[in-house]
Amino acid sequence: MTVIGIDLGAKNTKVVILREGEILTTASALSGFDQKASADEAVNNALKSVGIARDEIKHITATGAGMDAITFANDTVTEISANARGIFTVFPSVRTVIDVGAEEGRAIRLNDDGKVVDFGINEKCAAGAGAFTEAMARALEVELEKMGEMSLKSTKAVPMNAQCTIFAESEVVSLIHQKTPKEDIIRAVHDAIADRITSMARRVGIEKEVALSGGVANNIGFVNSMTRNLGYDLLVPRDPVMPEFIPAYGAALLAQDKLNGG
Amino acid sequence: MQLVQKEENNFFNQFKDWYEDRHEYAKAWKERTGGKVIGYFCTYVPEEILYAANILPVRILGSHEPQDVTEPHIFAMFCPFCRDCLAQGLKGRFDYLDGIMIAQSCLHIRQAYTSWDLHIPTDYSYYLPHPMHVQSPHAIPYLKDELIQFKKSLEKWIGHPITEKDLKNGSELMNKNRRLMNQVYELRKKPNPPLTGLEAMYMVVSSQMIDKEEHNSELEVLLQKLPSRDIGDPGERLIIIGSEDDDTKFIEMVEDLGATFVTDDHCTGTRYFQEEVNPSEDLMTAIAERYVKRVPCPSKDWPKRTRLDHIMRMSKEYSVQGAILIQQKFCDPHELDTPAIKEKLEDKGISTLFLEFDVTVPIGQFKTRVEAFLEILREEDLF
Amino acid sequence: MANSESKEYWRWTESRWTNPDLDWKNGDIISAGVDVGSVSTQSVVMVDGEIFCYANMRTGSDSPDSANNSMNWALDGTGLPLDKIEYAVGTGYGRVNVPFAKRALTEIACHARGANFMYGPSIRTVLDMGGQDCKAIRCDNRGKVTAFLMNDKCAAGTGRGMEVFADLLQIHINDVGQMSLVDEEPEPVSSTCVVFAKSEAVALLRKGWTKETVLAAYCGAMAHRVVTLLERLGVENDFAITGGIAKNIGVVSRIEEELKITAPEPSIDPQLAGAIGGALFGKALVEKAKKKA
Amino acid sequence: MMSKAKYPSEKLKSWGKAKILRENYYRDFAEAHDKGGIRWAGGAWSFDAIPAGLGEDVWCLTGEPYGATIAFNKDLALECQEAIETKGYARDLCSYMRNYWGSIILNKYAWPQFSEEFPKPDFMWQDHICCSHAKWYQVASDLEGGIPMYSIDVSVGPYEELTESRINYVVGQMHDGIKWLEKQTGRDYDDELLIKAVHNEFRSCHYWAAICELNKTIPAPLDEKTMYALYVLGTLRKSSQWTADFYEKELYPEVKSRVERGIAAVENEQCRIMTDTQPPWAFLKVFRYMEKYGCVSIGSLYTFSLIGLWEDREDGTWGPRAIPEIEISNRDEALRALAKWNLSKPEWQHFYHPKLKSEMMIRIAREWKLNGALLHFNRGCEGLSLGIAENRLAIQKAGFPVMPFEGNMGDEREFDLTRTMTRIDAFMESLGIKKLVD
Repeated sequence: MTVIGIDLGAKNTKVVILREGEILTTASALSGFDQKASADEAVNNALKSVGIARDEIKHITATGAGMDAITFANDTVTEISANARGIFTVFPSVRTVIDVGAEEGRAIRLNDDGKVVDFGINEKCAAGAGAFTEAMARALEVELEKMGEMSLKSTKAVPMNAQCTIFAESEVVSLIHQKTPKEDIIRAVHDAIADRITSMARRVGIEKEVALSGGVANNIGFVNSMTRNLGYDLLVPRDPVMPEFIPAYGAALLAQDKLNGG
Repeated sequence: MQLVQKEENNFFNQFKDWYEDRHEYAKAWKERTGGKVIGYFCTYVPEEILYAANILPVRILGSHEPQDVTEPHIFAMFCPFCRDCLAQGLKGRFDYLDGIMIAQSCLHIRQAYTSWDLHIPTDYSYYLPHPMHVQSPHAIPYLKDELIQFKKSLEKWIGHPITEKDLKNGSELMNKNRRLMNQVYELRKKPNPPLTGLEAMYMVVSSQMIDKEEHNSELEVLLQKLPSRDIGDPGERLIIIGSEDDDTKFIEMVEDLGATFVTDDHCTGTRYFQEEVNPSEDLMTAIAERYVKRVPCPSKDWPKRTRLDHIMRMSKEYSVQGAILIQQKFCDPHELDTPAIKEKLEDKGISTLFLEFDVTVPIGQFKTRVEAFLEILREEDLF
Repeated sequence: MANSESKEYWRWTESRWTNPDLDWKNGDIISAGVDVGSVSTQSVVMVDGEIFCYANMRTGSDSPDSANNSMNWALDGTGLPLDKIEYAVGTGYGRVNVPFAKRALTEIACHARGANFMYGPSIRTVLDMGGQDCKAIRCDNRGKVTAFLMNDKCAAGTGRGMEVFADLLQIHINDVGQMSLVDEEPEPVSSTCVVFAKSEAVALLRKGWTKETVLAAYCGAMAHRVVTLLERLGVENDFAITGGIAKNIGVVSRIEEELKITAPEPSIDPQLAGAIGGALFGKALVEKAKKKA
Repeated sequence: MMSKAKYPSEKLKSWGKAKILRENYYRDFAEAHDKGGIRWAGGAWSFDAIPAGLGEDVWCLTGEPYGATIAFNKDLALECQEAIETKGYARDLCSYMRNYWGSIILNKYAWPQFSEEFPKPDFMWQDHICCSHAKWYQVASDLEGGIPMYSIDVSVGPYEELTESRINYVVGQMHDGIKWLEKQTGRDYDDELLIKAVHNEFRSCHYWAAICELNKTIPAPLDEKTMYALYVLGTLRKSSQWTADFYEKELYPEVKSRVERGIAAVENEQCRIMTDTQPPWAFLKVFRYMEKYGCVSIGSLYTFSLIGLWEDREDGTWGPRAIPEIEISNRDEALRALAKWNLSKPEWQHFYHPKLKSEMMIRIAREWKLNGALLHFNRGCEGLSLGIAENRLAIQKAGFPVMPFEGNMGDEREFDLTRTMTRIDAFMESLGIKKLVD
């Protein structure tokens, strides 16, 4: 039994192919203007890489902001449910998952059975999401990939309260002009996102263990700021999937559940 | 203005230290006196009754640090100040308090009190209903009854009665503090005020957290030396108007640009101490009268806007050239007064600059606005 | 993202110019203004109050370097050595970090003074649309600021906001304005946050809107926000626009349409207004000092 | 795909009548001066029974429902909001208030068929419990060039702690208010009319609660979207004969009959929720969207008790507050009865402590047999959003799942329909409720 989970996010489309619960492959592509075409292409590439024909696929479940565009999916499920299903399979000890994507941050609380008991989504502000780091990386003229590592070299916490991304940019520019070391500014950027995310997560109620998912979880600087906020270590998935694939993985698992009569 | 950092010029260091080490001070005070400490949320709380009961009132203020603990308790549309205050409690910084109380004023700060009441255990908690219609003749008798009820509740808690003599002592202590601070403010009217706005802020804010007895002694020492102090030309003479404000970083930034705050309309400033309790046989009525008739918080200033005339009078007495109107983000009562105040000031030729404060202020961005504002006030050599 | 970033659709073209009709050696007072903004830096050198040369460059992450680089480029080939500039004024975000400047003044004062020079003394309202903020300024016949307002809560009405769209749609920022001039104005877009507006724009493109229509909607939205700011300050004639967005005809024409006022055509790059104002203040300061002496 | 309806359903007959009454109200206000009458403006919670004593030709315009009327008209709302921002008023202020002020300075009435221009009131009559109450009309008075205003402070603490002194403070202001009214209008005050209005108000508040109580039934005879069109009459003029009669003699019998006949508001009811605070008025389609899940909103503390008054009954349940069986013979008695009646208003209690509201919300969740709650964190209303975060925690603790969503009752710029619907999907998934219709 082979199934597919697709997560059509604001920036990237992620695909996970599952056979009897085992991951065959994962694939990621930019979410283009034509979402259906992007999803189609991502699926085809993934299938090709493992040599599976399209008609072998028994069920496709879509999730993510653009899920309704994927007309070839058998059903859709919200990111909240997909994320919960994915993370709970990777880490059954998890009770809270914090998911930070390009434009949205979410916190989800699970019970002992992995069922969603509460969730929160950051409202109307991108300052608690990945796009924020990207904008700041540009203002600082630092490669996005280097942001995490550089922030670890910071020796000083600089408070930054800006909520609007663009205003945060000018706060960053002011800090540059004030000769604040870049490392400290980058840490301030990560602290600012982490503060917003933690605030929102506290509203949902943070219960241990806590896992991070979404692309921003690959940023060690952000993970570090989150750890500092919570005062304990967070789980970041590596195996069988990387953090950005958790919702797609969850969608695939839900597709499988469906076939199993769930 | 740049202060010459001579040892003898540091007249206000004690106030600054008190402000910065407020928690250590209160803990030491408890240790020393064995007395109780009450944290209060609004300057409508009648501190004279607390002093009469030998209780140290400490105003709960924020710490101006970003925080992530209040989101579950206070919806983000309420002002950053009330959230910052609650954060102090949730972080355990006021663990030494024996009780908390509030007098009814705006909705925002009320939430800091109620969430504190729900989640942070304390021995004593009191919500003092307080008239909003202070312009009504019924406000004083109503408040008097509320004060009597509050006094009873306090007596029950401390286990002994509060006598007339205690009340008299409490009122006199508060009055003396008010009188001394008014005397210091009086000196700010001089062409060269002997103190900066930052120093004045340390003085007033520390008075909200330090035993008035000690604060009074320090003020008396200060007043001996202050009249002869010379710190030079004040530059532009500014008034700062608005909600709660203990943002010392902002005041310092403005004064570093060469201007001086010569007075204010803040509840961490003149609104706190301008009026005294009139000596009277019926002290409870006199206390009620003092709080009903004081310069009001905008939440209580209706149907007439009495604060307008007050601000205009102050601006004249202190020879104000420019006004900075600040307000905690989302502070509805002040937002409802700002356009009227701005219009009135500008009518009288006083330029205004409006700024919205958050827990931390973006000094870089605000500096540009303040500099541009000062450039408006300065004719000098550019044209 | 990496791709579009390296193409830098959002960046304005750099430029420099020397006045062929002026010889600095004949000049009395040589002054300069350097406007170190968040995105671009301009240096203007004036000889007796006339523009002698200028350079307009992007700002690097180090402001003294940006100031030095743009001034060096402005002076390049003119034969004028830096030390002959009697008085330089720094303005903009990096105003205190201009190594050779004797004084720092805000971009608000400098833009008003610059607009007064560029468009004449009848200008009473100046709109400066910069990279990260937008300022509505009222001034007198000398170009002295009498009141101003800055956008407070949101960056949707700033140059950065427009750059985000240039990047997203992969259209050079210089062309955005012209492209947005469609026959029929689309329905207004609702999002005010630049970041969310971006995903809203993507959604519109997916719905089949053309790039032109999307740009029209956003130029309209930006113009509308700016007009709100101007109306709060109160617009008095004559009205001029300075800063980078003044070059965006899509936004400018919509502002004019909403206000029912026409802003004069700039004869000089409106992004230079701040640096010009700075140079003029430099000149005034030299004159005052001489008078005193 | 539509499965067969679980319950019978039919349109509410009284709905049309409510619509007509509401229209009459706005027309009467516009035309009051043509009839030689008086018009006043004030809040929906103001003591409208008091100006009733000035005569039978007195009409009013309550600010909140008027602000909501504007919110329904997106273009006008935006125009109002931008006009008032231009005047320097902050965007985060109460959105009803901004809509109302905008209507004044644009000089546009939201009911152009009755009057193109905003009908200027002769005086403002307000109450004060929220910081934006008295100040609302203070500014409105400024904008209209100084119309006289009077406001009564009713924020005297929770009902359960009411003292004689607190009542005296309120009643003292009422007496002063009557003298003020006489002075403003030059009319003699008629206590008989006051007493009549007080009795009407008792009936309106009682019967509205009685109607809401009927929604304890499964299936619910009313859904909240429909209730909005009904409770509004109480916010327009709770002390009027027409409101009291409509609730008592038309609406209550009809809803009762729906209960008896098993008529459902949502024919596939399988999930019952409540909301809180005013909804984002321009987006009531959210309620229709929930119906796809067979989800009915049975109301909220807001719809139940903005006007409805409630009390504990002997069997421990919550029901309509009984109409006082008292003989009112003079002005003071009428004012005292009116004060005591209003001070028990459930929607006035959370102003002192969120726990008072949480307790009421939890009892609604239990007695109305709910699956969960959707709380509107309403950026447009500081008064009713006060303490809402604590309410959420308390309701959750009591075992009811809660979905908060941010929005604004009157300013559509602060509400995101798509994101909210996605959130509802996730909430329904977490409740295990399946979509019945696509």
